[in-house]
Amino acid sequence: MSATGYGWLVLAFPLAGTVVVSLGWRVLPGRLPGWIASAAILGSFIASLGMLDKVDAEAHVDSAWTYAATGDFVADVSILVDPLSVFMCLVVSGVSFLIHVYSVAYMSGDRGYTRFFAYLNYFVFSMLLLVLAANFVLLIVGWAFVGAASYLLISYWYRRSTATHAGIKAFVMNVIGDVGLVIAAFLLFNETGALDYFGVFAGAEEVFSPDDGTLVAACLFLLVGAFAKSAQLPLHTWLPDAMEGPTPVSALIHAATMVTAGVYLIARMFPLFELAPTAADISAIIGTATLLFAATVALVVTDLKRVIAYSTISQIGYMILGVSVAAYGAGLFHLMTHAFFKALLFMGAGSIISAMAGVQNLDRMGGFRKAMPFTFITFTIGALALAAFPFTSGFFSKDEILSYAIERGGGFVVLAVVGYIAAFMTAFYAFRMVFRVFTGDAVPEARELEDGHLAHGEPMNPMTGEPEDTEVGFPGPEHHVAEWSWPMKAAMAPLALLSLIGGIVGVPALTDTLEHFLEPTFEDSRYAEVHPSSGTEWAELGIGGVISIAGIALAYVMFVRRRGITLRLRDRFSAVHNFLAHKWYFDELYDALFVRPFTGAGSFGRRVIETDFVQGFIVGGATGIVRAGTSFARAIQTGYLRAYALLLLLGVAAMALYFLLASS
Amino acid sequence: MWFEQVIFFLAAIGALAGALGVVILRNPFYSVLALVGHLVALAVLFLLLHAEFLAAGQVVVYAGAVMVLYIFVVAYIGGSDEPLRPEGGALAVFGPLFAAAIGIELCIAFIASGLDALDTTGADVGPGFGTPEAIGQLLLTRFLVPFEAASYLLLVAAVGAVVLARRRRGLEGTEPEILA
Amino acid sequence: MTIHLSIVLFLPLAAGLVGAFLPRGMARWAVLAGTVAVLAYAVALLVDFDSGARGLQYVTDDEWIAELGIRYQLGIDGLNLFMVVLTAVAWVPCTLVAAFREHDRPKLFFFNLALGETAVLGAFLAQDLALFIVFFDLMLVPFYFMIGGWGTGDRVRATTKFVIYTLAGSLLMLAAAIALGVLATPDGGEISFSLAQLEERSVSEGTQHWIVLLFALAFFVKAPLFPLHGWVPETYRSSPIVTIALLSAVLSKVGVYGFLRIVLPVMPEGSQHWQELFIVMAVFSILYGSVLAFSQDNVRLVVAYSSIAQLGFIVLGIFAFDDKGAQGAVFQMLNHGIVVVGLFLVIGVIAARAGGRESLAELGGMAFRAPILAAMFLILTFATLAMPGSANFIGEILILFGAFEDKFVYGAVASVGVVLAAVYMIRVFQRTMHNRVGPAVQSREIDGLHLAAIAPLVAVVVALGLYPNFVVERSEEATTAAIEQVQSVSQEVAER
Amino acid sequence: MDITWYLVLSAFIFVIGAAGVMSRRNPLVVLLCLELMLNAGNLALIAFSRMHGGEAGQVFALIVMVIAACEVVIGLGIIVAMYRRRLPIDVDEMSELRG
Repeated sequence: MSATGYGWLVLAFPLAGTVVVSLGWRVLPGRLPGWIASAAILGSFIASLGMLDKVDAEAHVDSAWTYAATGDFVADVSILVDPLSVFMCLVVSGVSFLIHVYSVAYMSGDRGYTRFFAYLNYFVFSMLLLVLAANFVLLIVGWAFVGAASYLLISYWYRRSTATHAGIKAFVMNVIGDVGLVIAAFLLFNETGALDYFGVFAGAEEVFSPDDGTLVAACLFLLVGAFAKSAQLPLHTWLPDAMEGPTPVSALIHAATMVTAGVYLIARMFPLFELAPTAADISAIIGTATLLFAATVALVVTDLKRVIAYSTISQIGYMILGVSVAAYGAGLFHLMTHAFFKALLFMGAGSIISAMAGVQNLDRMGGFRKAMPFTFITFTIGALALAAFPFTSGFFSKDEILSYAIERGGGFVVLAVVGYIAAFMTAFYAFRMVFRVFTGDAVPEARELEDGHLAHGEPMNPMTGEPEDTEVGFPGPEHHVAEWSWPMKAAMAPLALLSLIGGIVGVPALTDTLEHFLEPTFEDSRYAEVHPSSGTEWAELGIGGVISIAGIALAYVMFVRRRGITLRLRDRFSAVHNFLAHKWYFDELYDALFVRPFTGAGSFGRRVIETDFVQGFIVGGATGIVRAGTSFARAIQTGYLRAYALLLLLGVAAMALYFLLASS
Repeated sequence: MWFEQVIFFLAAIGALAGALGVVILRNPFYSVLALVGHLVALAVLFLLLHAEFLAAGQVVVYAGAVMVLYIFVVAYIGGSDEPLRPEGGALAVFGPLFAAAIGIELCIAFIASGLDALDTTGADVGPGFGTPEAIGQLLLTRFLVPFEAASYLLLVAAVGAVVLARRRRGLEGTEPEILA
Repeated sequence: MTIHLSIVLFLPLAAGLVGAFLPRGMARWAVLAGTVAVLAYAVALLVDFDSGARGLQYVTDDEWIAELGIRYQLGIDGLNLFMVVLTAVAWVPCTLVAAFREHDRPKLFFFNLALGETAVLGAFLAQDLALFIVFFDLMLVPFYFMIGGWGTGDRVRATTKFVIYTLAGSLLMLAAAIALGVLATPDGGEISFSLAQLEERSVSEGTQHWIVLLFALAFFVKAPLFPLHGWVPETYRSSPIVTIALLSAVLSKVGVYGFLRIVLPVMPEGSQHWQELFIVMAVFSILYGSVLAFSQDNVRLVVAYSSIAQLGFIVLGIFAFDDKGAQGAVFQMLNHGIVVVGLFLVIGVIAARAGGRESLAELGGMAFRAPILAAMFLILTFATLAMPGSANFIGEILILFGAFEDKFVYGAVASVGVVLAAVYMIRVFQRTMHNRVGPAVQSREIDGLHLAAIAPLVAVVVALGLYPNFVVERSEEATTAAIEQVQSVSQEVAER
Repeated sequence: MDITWYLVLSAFIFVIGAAGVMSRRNPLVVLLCLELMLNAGNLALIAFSRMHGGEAGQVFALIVMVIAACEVVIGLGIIVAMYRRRLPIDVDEMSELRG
């Protein structure tokens, strides 16, 4: 079978999974839907391996049918198989498969089990469609499908008002991104006359001079799409709220699908961004700003899942920085390692939250080390990778991005320095989680777990504290911890292993496997030769390692050795703390800038324009004229016969006069 | 020709006097009688215009039958010569005023008209002009449809009068039917 | 010269008449059979349609009122093929749903329903301006009776407004059409209202200006577009759900279709003259409709105002004077029609589960025991907000591409409407299906009848989303032809 | 006699009738005045018929007479009906048509 044949299979499996699971919602018993869905993704992964086997330096495009064609607007349902898309498919389907397996156990007991897996499969299908699409239209389709699937999953527990609210937020942000992509696609289409990638790239080379205004605009609109999906400033606010979804969903959104789409997009569009360096620079700057911003917020957030969420925003910032400074291999390398350790962290967090009977607040946790040894080990491995502890996977990937940035020189060095500062914070907050959850005095829930049974809390919404609508049965009454359920373990163990040794494919000067694999895709890059020497790379890796260890050490001091110091710091710098805890007031800002004007315009429209203008001025004006006319007519209709006769006579007299005058 | 002129003026004076009488006399009964006079004078004028059939019809049907109908009604409702309220108001002024205006306009039109034939005594006509024979010929050939329409109109009017004047049960006692 | 179109056209009316002579309970089945037959015929036409051919197919051309040059002229091309299909598709589920509900005076109701279909089909099929106007005004009659006779609430006020608005528009259009026919007649020529004839004849530019304006008034009222939508809230609130579904899905399209069929080809200079104004109106309608849709509490009104926004997109596409824009507009007319029928039927189902309540504040939480209903509603919601992957997206992207081409700023502003659509449609979906259960809501699964009515529509939506080119390739030829003249005029103006 | 004389006479009668219609309030008299106006018309018709030498005008006059008769019948019927319902016999009292 050809590479594209495998590509179609990659798409077919999860789609079939979605259809089978959703149509069989009444007949599929027990955990079967979960296993079917997992099998579908496994099939996808195997097909991706098939692509890996077949793929060569050539880019294979295969089109199934014409999607829409009118005039020069031609869009096929076509897929593109090249090393980049194969790499993305492998990461997406691989990590997603493990998340599916995890969910099989984690979500059991939830009454929406089948629905959950239908959505989950649809989500993976959408993401695979996104990475396999060979033209802008299909890309936008996949792009929007991902958004829709994320909406469905975020508001999966739809009786929670916070969940539906978060869902709508995510969806709208994503639609903003879609619109950005549509406009970008038009600008490119208008100049190059093509909608497929290679047509656009080839046309762009001819049509645009470097830094052409239109091209920069198009790239900026592409960035709107990328940033909305990847939760970069200023379109990041949906991602923390997306934690309303079940924990596996968070894992899926953050690790394998969705947020990495923006990184993929920039990497895929690299010929355009290299032609429009201004746009690439803006992207790098925003990526850097985001990674710093998110890291600072992650320092103070007390919700376990939201800490990880902000760490995602921050890590995606690194990736964006990477692909924007033309370190494509490095950026995608970090995408992969991040997928491993972020999925792992969320799975661990899910297990912990289960043990806490749904509570997500870090302040309430502590001392779980004994009760949950497996979770402790895997979570710590994930945190080490996140903190870029030497020789874990994150260590190689993150520092490679920064060394590329330094290699580009100039202002990029500043960006790299900011990256190192944020890396220190990353190490700190990663281990803030670890120390606060696993060390210290065991909380009642932890002790209960040590005694062999799970704590049972009152079902309530962790964000608002309002009692849960238990009638519907989701979130399910049961909780599942990794220690007691083998599918969860089976999912976490490989990820832990990969988080530890995943860096092996990108060890500078030794392996560089990934970079060589991706080379065919990026061989035309004008920065292909920009390459830090392995010596400097190792030196910078050393710096990164030191920073990471310093961060962990600081966390150790503050949360293990001298507990309580954090409280004092918080009181001392309460203004700073407030600013960070309110996430730099972005939500409030958007509320004031967009939401309120919008609702205000709505009520203004309803109260003033509809009533006064449309009903008052237009309808009222028209009826007013008619009414004035009729009241005049009424005044003439006296009802007196003789008056009518007089009027008749008057008319006759007037007409006679007219004819007399006209004839004379 | 003086004979014709004398008759014309006598008849014209009679017609105008009758008309004025209809409008001015307070008692409806006298008004009806004045109209009869007016109609007869008109019939004379018709004769002068060689409309013998119409003149006869005017006298027999109009001045005779129709006016009798009026007399009956006036007698039935007791022609009160005293108005319920004083006549007048703005209409009493404006009505005749506009009427006069139309009259003046019409006269100007007739006198200043470019129609030369107006100043003649009319076309030469044969002896058969305006006889019942000639009219009957026209009515049954060229104007058959208007003729039939007119007859239907009469029928409808008769039925309408019956409906209008019909005694409604329970409304009044045993008043005799006037029109049937 | 074929009789097929006449059969399609008068089949519903015949069914309605047959129903009128059947016993009380049977009228509905006669009309239902009629609509199904029309659908079958329309599908046959669709299959038989030659997408490559230029010009009209299945032409019927007979003298009607010779003295006035009015001909009975019917024909189908890529422009109205899918409008006819839409009409046929929309009427079947609506009749089906109506047939299982008890009505007062059922014979009259179903006769009106059937008459409505004939009138709409006639308006779409007519190739003679006078014939078009006859059917355009005939549409008003059955809908007037259906809203006035079977509506709820303040239906008298609603019908009065509806009738006055549309009648005023129609009369202006009638005057404009007569003026057009008379003024276009060359010295010594025969007066003619045949569109093909009118296209060849020409009217002076100044005359075209006001004739186009009068036509536009009638069409914009029907669409409706801001600020001519004053009749919308009351009419939508108090009409029977079936009626309003048809009104919103099909009747609104007749107006915008009129632009492509009549105004643009016959009066290109006049259309060019008002292009800017109409685009501004369209863009404003998009934003205004979206904002108001967001702030409405009544489910029907949300869809009503969303229709204003959607029709704004369609008008934008038409007046972009671009192949892609017009193509998108034609496609979007079909998509919006199908989706809206589904949405209104779903609203009917929802209201039935909430004891007739349609206020968002009182609804909620229905998805739990009604997964099929929720899933279908979700698909329709996504299609309405033109999510990529739905056919509506292809329609909208073509419209936007067309608008961007010449009027980038307007297009960019209009694309804000895409975002707003996401806000208000998702809001409706959440407020009905998600969140806590409303006070009087009974969550139960959709019944077989409504499933049978809505599921095929959803299937059509999905199918169109998978293969939108099916429509695009068939309508391309005629759409391009429809805007050919106006494009060349617009080019001349640009060069000047 | 010149036709003009007849026409002027017909105009006078018409004017008198019209003035009567407007100034009198007794419906009976109003009807009589209407007769006057119709007869004025008849006179003009016949005069013109004489002028042209064709009898069509006379036929028209005949039909006008028929119409006058109809009008009389209906008018008097209405008056009788009013009287029997004890309504005042006054045209100014009948103003139900006021808008």
